[in-house]
Amino acid sequence: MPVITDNIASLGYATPELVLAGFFLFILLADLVFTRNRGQMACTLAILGLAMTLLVTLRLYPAGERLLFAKMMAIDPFALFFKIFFVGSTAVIVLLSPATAYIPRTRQGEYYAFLLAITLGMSLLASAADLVMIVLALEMVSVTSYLLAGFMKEQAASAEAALKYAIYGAVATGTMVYGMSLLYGITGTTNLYEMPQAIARGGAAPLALFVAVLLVLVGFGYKIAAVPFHMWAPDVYEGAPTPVTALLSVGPKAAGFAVLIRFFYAALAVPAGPGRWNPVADIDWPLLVAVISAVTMTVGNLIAINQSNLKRLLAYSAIAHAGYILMGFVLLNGQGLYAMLFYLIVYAFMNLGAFLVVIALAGPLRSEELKDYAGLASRTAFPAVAMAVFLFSLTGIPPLAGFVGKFYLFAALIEAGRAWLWLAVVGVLNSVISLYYYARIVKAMFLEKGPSGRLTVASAHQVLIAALLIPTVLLGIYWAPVARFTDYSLRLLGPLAR
Amino acid sequence: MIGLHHYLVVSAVLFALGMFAIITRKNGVAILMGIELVLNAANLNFVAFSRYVWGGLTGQVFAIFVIMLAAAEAAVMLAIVIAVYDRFQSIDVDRVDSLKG
Amino acid sequence: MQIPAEAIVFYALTAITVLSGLVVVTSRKLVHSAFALVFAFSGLAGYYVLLSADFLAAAQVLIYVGGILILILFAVMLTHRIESLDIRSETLQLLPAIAGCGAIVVLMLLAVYRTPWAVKEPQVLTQTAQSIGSLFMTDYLLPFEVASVHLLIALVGAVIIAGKRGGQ
Amino acid sequence: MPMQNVLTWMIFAPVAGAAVVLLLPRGRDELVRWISLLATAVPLALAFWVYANFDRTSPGLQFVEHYAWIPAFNIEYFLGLDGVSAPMFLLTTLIAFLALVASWGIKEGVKGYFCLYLLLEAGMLGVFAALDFFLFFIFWEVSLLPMYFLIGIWGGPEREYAAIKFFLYTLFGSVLILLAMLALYFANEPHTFDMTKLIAANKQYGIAFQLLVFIALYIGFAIKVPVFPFHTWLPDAHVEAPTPISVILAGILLKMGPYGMLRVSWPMLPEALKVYAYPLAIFALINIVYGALVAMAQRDFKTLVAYSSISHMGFVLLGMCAIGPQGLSQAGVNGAILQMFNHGTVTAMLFLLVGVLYDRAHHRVIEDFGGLGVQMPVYAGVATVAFFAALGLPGLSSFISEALVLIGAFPAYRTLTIIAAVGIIITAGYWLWTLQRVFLGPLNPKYATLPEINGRELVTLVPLGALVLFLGVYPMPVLDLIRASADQLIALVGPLP
Amino acid sequence: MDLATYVLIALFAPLAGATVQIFLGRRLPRHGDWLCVGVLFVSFVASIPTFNAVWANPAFKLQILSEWLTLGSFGIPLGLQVDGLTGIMLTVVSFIAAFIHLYSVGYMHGDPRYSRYFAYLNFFTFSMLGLVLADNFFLIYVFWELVGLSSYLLIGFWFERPAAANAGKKAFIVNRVGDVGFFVGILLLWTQLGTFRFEEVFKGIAAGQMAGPLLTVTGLCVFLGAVGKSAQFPLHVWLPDAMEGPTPVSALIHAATMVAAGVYMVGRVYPVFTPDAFVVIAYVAGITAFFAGTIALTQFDIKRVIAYSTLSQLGYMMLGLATGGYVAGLFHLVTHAFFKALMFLAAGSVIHALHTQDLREMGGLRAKMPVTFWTMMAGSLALAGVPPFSGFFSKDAIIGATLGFVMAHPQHLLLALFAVGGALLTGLYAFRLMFLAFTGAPRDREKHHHAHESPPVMTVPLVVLAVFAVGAGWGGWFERLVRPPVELPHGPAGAHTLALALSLLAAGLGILLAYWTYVVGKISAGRVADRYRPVYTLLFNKYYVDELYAAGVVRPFLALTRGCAAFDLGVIDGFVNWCGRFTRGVSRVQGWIDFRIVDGAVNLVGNAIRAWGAVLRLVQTGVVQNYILVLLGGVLVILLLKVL
Repeated sequence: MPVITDNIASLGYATPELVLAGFFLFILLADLVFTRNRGQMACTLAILGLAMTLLVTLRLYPAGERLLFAKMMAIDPFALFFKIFFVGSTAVIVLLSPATAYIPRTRQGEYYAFLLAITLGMSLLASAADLVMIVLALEMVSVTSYLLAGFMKEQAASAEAALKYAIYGAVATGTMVYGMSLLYGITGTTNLYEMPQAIARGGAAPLALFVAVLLVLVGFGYKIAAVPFHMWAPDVYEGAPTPVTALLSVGPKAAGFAVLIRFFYAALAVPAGPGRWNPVADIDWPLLVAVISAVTMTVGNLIAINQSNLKRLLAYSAIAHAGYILMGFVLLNGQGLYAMLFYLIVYAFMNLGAFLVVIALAGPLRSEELKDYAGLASRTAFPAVAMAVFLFSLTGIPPLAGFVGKFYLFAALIEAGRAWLWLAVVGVLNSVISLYYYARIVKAMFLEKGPSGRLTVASAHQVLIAALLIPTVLLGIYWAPVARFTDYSLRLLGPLAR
Repeated sequence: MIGLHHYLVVSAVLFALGMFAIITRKNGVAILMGIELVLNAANLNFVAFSRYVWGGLTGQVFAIFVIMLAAAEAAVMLAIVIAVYDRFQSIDVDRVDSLKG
Repeated sequence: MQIPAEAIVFYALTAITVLSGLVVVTSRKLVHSAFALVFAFSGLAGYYVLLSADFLAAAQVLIYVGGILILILFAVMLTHRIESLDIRSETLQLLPAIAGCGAIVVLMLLAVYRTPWAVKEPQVLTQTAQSIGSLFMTDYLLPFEVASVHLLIALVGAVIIAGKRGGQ
Repeated sequence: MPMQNVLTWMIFAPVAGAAVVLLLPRGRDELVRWISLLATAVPLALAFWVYANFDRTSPGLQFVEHYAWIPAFNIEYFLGLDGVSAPMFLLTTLIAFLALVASWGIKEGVKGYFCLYLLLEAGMLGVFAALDFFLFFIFWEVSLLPMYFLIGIWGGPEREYAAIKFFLYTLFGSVLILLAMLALYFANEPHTFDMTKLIAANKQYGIAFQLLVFIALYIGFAIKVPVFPFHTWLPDAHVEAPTPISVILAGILLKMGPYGMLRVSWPMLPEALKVYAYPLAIFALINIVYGALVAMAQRDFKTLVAYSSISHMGFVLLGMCAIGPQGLSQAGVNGAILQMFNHGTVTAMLFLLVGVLYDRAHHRVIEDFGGLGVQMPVYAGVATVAFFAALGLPGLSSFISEALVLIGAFPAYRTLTIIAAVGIIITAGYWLWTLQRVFLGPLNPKYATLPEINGRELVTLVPLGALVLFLGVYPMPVLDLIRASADQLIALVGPLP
Repeated sequence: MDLATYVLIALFAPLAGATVQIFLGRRLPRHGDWLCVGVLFVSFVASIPTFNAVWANPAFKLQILSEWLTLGSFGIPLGLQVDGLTGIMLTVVSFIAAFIHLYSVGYMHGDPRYSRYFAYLNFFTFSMLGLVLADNFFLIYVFWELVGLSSYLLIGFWFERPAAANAGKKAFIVNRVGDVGFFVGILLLWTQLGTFRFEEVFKGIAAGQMAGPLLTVTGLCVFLGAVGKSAQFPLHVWLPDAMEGPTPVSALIHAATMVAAGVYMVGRVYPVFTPDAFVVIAYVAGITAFFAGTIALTQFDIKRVIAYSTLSQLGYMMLGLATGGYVAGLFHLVTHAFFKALMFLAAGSVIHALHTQDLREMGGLRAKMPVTFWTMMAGSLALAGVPPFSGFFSKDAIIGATLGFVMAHPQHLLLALFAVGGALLTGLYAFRLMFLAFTGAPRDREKHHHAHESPPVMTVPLVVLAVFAVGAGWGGWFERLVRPPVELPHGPAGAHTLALALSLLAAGLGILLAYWTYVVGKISAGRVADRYRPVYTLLFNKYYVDELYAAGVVRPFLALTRGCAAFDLGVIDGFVNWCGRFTRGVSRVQGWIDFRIVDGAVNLVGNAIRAWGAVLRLVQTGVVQNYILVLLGGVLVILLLKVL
């Protein structure tokens, strides 16, 4: 049967997922077999796994654009971009974990296994070309996230975070699945790439389609924590073990964007020339998303101003950043997508960096509260300086990477003409507001007087911070290679749709 | 003649009931029941569409996957509920609200 | 004009499903809710039979009634002392919920009725079990495998999270 | 030509210095100071070379460096000087050097201070040399961050508030500039940030577009100037900033606003300028008169100087928007640029003087001094020169620029110019009153032991004083630089319709 | 050496002296006084060839032209010119200045800032010479201001005394008011005629490029400068206060030269003024001449009496210029320079001897200080306009011009009354001073006992100046050198004879009254004062002009500045701040928002934004069902928007 040969042939393109799944199982098994130094071993294995995944992912270049496994999965530069992205961000989390005290020693094996599992889920999500795959991958990411959030279940906050996350996530997924059922009813297919024609064929069913799209959007919106589907995020971010929070604020969010882009651009848009799309069937989802974007960044920023817990503050900041990124989404053109991807890269560096500093200081400082950061610069200079750089980058101040990211977003909006000028203005004003709370942290660290006594930060963390700091600064000054890579990664699986 | 609309109405009602349970019930387990109702509503849709509109087995297969997911989700969620019960001596969700603001 | 048997069965199933659904949602006793859920799920299985999805109906009964529900009951037991089986499930934000859910039903029905569904004469399906089985091995191979990994993750995770506090 | 990349060397010498300072081990404060001095001396030395080699007859760009930077977005590393930027660029090297000498007294966090200081200098130099709009914006913002820390860490008691206020205000301005910049970028085909190309294309922008972009740019630049009513950050920032930083802030940073207008708004959006010229002139006038009025009521010496800056910057603005049927006024534009330069030197002196006094008396309440002319005659003498320069006395530099501005503005806006001239009386009033309250009258016995100004302080003040005096007598050395480019700018803008 | 070099030497020698003195003065032997006096004599000597040149050829004209700055078509010229008027001014200024420098050596002996004093004085001379030599409006304005600066520095020379510090400030600011007018006038001329140079401006006006009301207004603007500098009503208030400066300064600056600069300037730019403008000027001048004289009657400070006399005489000069007596006005400027400088120096000599300036503490000094007495007597006679002293000739000419003008324009009769009445007052106050100071019995025996004649370094200048005060009016030399730049109408024939009679009568009457009152005692000053108490009080308080300024200008202005500052702090800075507070207030009423105002600092937009953030925070209750409700609500809102 041709399907079987297709499946077998497809295996060669699913090597990253295979490696991840293999190492996931391997770590679980090894954890059962070995009794000593299990954490260390699991960590090593995880790094090994991620490295191998990266390797096999890179071997897939130059990737064409094709559908695998009976059109279940798409492999294209766009997907590979995200796979690398996920591997990278997970690697950071894996690397920083051993030097922290977040994860109980007895459960470290599973912890690293789950980190691989969530990476697997995200990779699948970025490649998903069928509603079934979207649901499954999304659930894999979600369920793993719940588990990771509750990994410090001995602490009430962690358990609470897991519960809220699970409930909220389940509702969002359920809603999404319901929306998908309607979508299936309208189009008769679950494959994204068959939908545009099906919608066109099916004639006008605008309201039902709108309901379906909206309900699906709930699921994606929850993943990227866009208002009004964001409310789980602050509580979960605050309660979850901080390394997990760091991952959640970057990985699954990016995965959410990946699937959002693929879903909308493949299923609900038709190409209208090179690098341009039109929405199908008169559903004005760009406007819908634009409003969501504006509200998201505004709400995120406004609430962030009043936060006193750093993790929570960063959670709201992450919400706001989802809003910024969404600005690129509404444009339906290559520039917008390009800006989104670029921003995601930059965002990963600076956001992970900021969380990393919080993690690195949580040990010596025994706190994640803003007030305990007072006078930090005089107690341990490097992390404080690095934190300032990350925060200013998040604000979008040149010559830091965050500025370039924002620059691309605003550039895309302005280029699109007067229609989206209002969104650009909202975005710009939000940047100014955001400075206010980012600067509060900087102010506490540099301008305020705090307790004396030097703090020592684990050298592993220092190295990692530096590793994130360098690109954050460098990308603000010279980003042409990254720009080229991003540009290349824009090759979303398109020919089938065209 | 029973047609598509009948099933869609039932499904919508089930969806709303599920949502209602999720929003109103304090007990974590009861909320889980609501979630199951929502998922089943979706499944009913899939199967009905599969039967009346598009033919084929796509809808049914989808529904099977959803059932699998529901099972996995239920397992994880119940485990979390138990963990929460360990910490809070309660599974009333509105009492699990130390994280807020 | 005879009343088709199908209609009778449908309305009966609807009565069972919706009513037990209502009980699930409103009952103050958790255990009552749980048992009402059994009836609701069974009603759905009935629908599936009506929709000639026999494999699905079986899966529904097996997984839901046999699996998930037992799980739920276990959870109920584990999280409450045996002597207080009269577990009350309080409610909150009743009015907004009624308004919201009512509105969503209305809106969805509006969407459903406004849409000209491309209804076709239902084809007779036989032997769905076999067809579905082969689909899992061909077209749906990847989802199938992913789902199995997913179940494994959930299983391991559930054990870790629900297990007694780790170690020492 | 030798020294092809002289501008790059000048901009990045401080950066290199900052890097070296950063790598020095803790506790080598004296070394840090000397390295920083060296790092600012290099641009200063090169500035003399640039000054000597500047072609005064050419209105075009000189010392141009042009490299691709981010080709995908057509962003270039494009530096160059012309008559509009050269005076400010050269002044920056001087003020930065002198303010560094004035920073010798910084005792806490020496490493961080000088590191940030050097970055600040690089940013400022970059702003005046950049000809790629994107590069310009980067440098613009680069000058912002160090300022925040320099005020926030080494400032006075209210430093945190002042720093964040400064930061928020200016960031608000710069995001507007960012939007305007992007609008201009996309208004051209092919898209470009090259300022010379953006200027060359100024005829093709629609009037509605020009009006909108102009406002965004104007607010952005106006905050930096600062123009009433965006000025309230200035007194706070000045009062809280340490003396050398006030010097930099008033001497250089404020000039970035009008410079931006002359470099960007005026030549790129001439039609909008013609529409807005009169309102702009009114804002300039408000700056002049209002700034002077508020200055007069101040009790704090430094706040007074800060408000006086607002007033004096009003002249810059007035000269810039003096446009009549013949186009922009020659005297007005030249005067405005010269006033930027002169205000830089004069106000730097004033802040240094305030600093000298504050270091000794530890307060700045004007009324509490008195009779210091007896105790510190040299200091009083230097201060008198600075004060009279500030009030526009002939023979000192500000007079010429202010006179040029008034001469230039008069044909265009008679009433406004007359009111502005009346503002000069107020200026004289508060300066003389301050002079009297601080230096004249009987010596307050509390200060009978106040030491005279010392050598290091004189080193910072004397060059500026000499410059003020020299340019007051003979302004051509600076006007020579400006003249040709100013004519070109006037031609670019063209006459009123 | 050619003439231009001499002119430049004359101009720059004092500047060189000032520059050296300011930096090195304290280290030079004798603190550098010899240098400063020396350069002044150099300057004077260098000015003699110029005088010779114009004397030889009254139409002589020398121009030294250069460009100060050029900006393409726009430029500011840098030019000096010498003609008859400048020739005289150059010589007279450097001459008087030289002797006053010399006098200062004695007068300022032992002052702690002795060297600084000479530096300032040198600098003043430079500025004044520059003002005289300037050939364009811009340059004259520059020197105009520099003169003001030197005046400021010298008035406030003893700055430890608050009165002196205040007086300096007042002088500068009042002058600035006039200067702004001057500057606006220059701007108007430039805008209309496109040039700053006198010659070209005159040519343009002659060609009718500028005329009518605009020119009148321009002329008045320019005149405003002269009002300030020459202390005409109502900007005269600074001059009496300026007497806080050292007396030689008063002699040089506030009698002989600087205050005359306004008169000189009006004469220099004479064609700029229209007849209408001259009428206004004439009234201003007349009022100044008359009212200053009345005030001088009641003052007891010897320097103030002379100061008010100066005001009055400046009024005369201006009156002469305005009523067609071009030569007369400028002639009076020169004669006045001699005799008034003389009077101040003599007064200085008295003050130096007695250490008081109060006339009520003097008396009977004639015997003790003969040189001072006789020289001052010469000055007073010249001031009162007694023939054949110099003042007679010039003042007589002015009154003649005024009467001629009044005869031609009878509606301006008041001007004649001012002129003649002023002459009477002049005689009266001049000799009131003389009699009070030098005759009768000493009123303060203690001080009288210590009094002594001044040293030669002071008396020699007195004698030299006295010679000129007596003889400067003879020979018609002035008319030879100075000619009106425009055709002036000739007054009616009888005017001059009438003027001669009236002025002699007025002066004589004035002196006689003084004699009766202060020597003979026929009239009791005290009784007259009692009889006309309100008038006396009014005069004694100088018409309350200072008080009017304080109440009507200064205080409201300061209130305005404070208001602006409060506005700045409260309204502009507080605006958004207020928004925040408002929101906060509202929320307090609602009672469910707990605002924490971090740092208590006013945080701009911050407060408002924070407030909104705090409201939004409330939604984040921590109860997950609330979150889901929000989710559902969001979906519903979007759906409803879609459906509706």
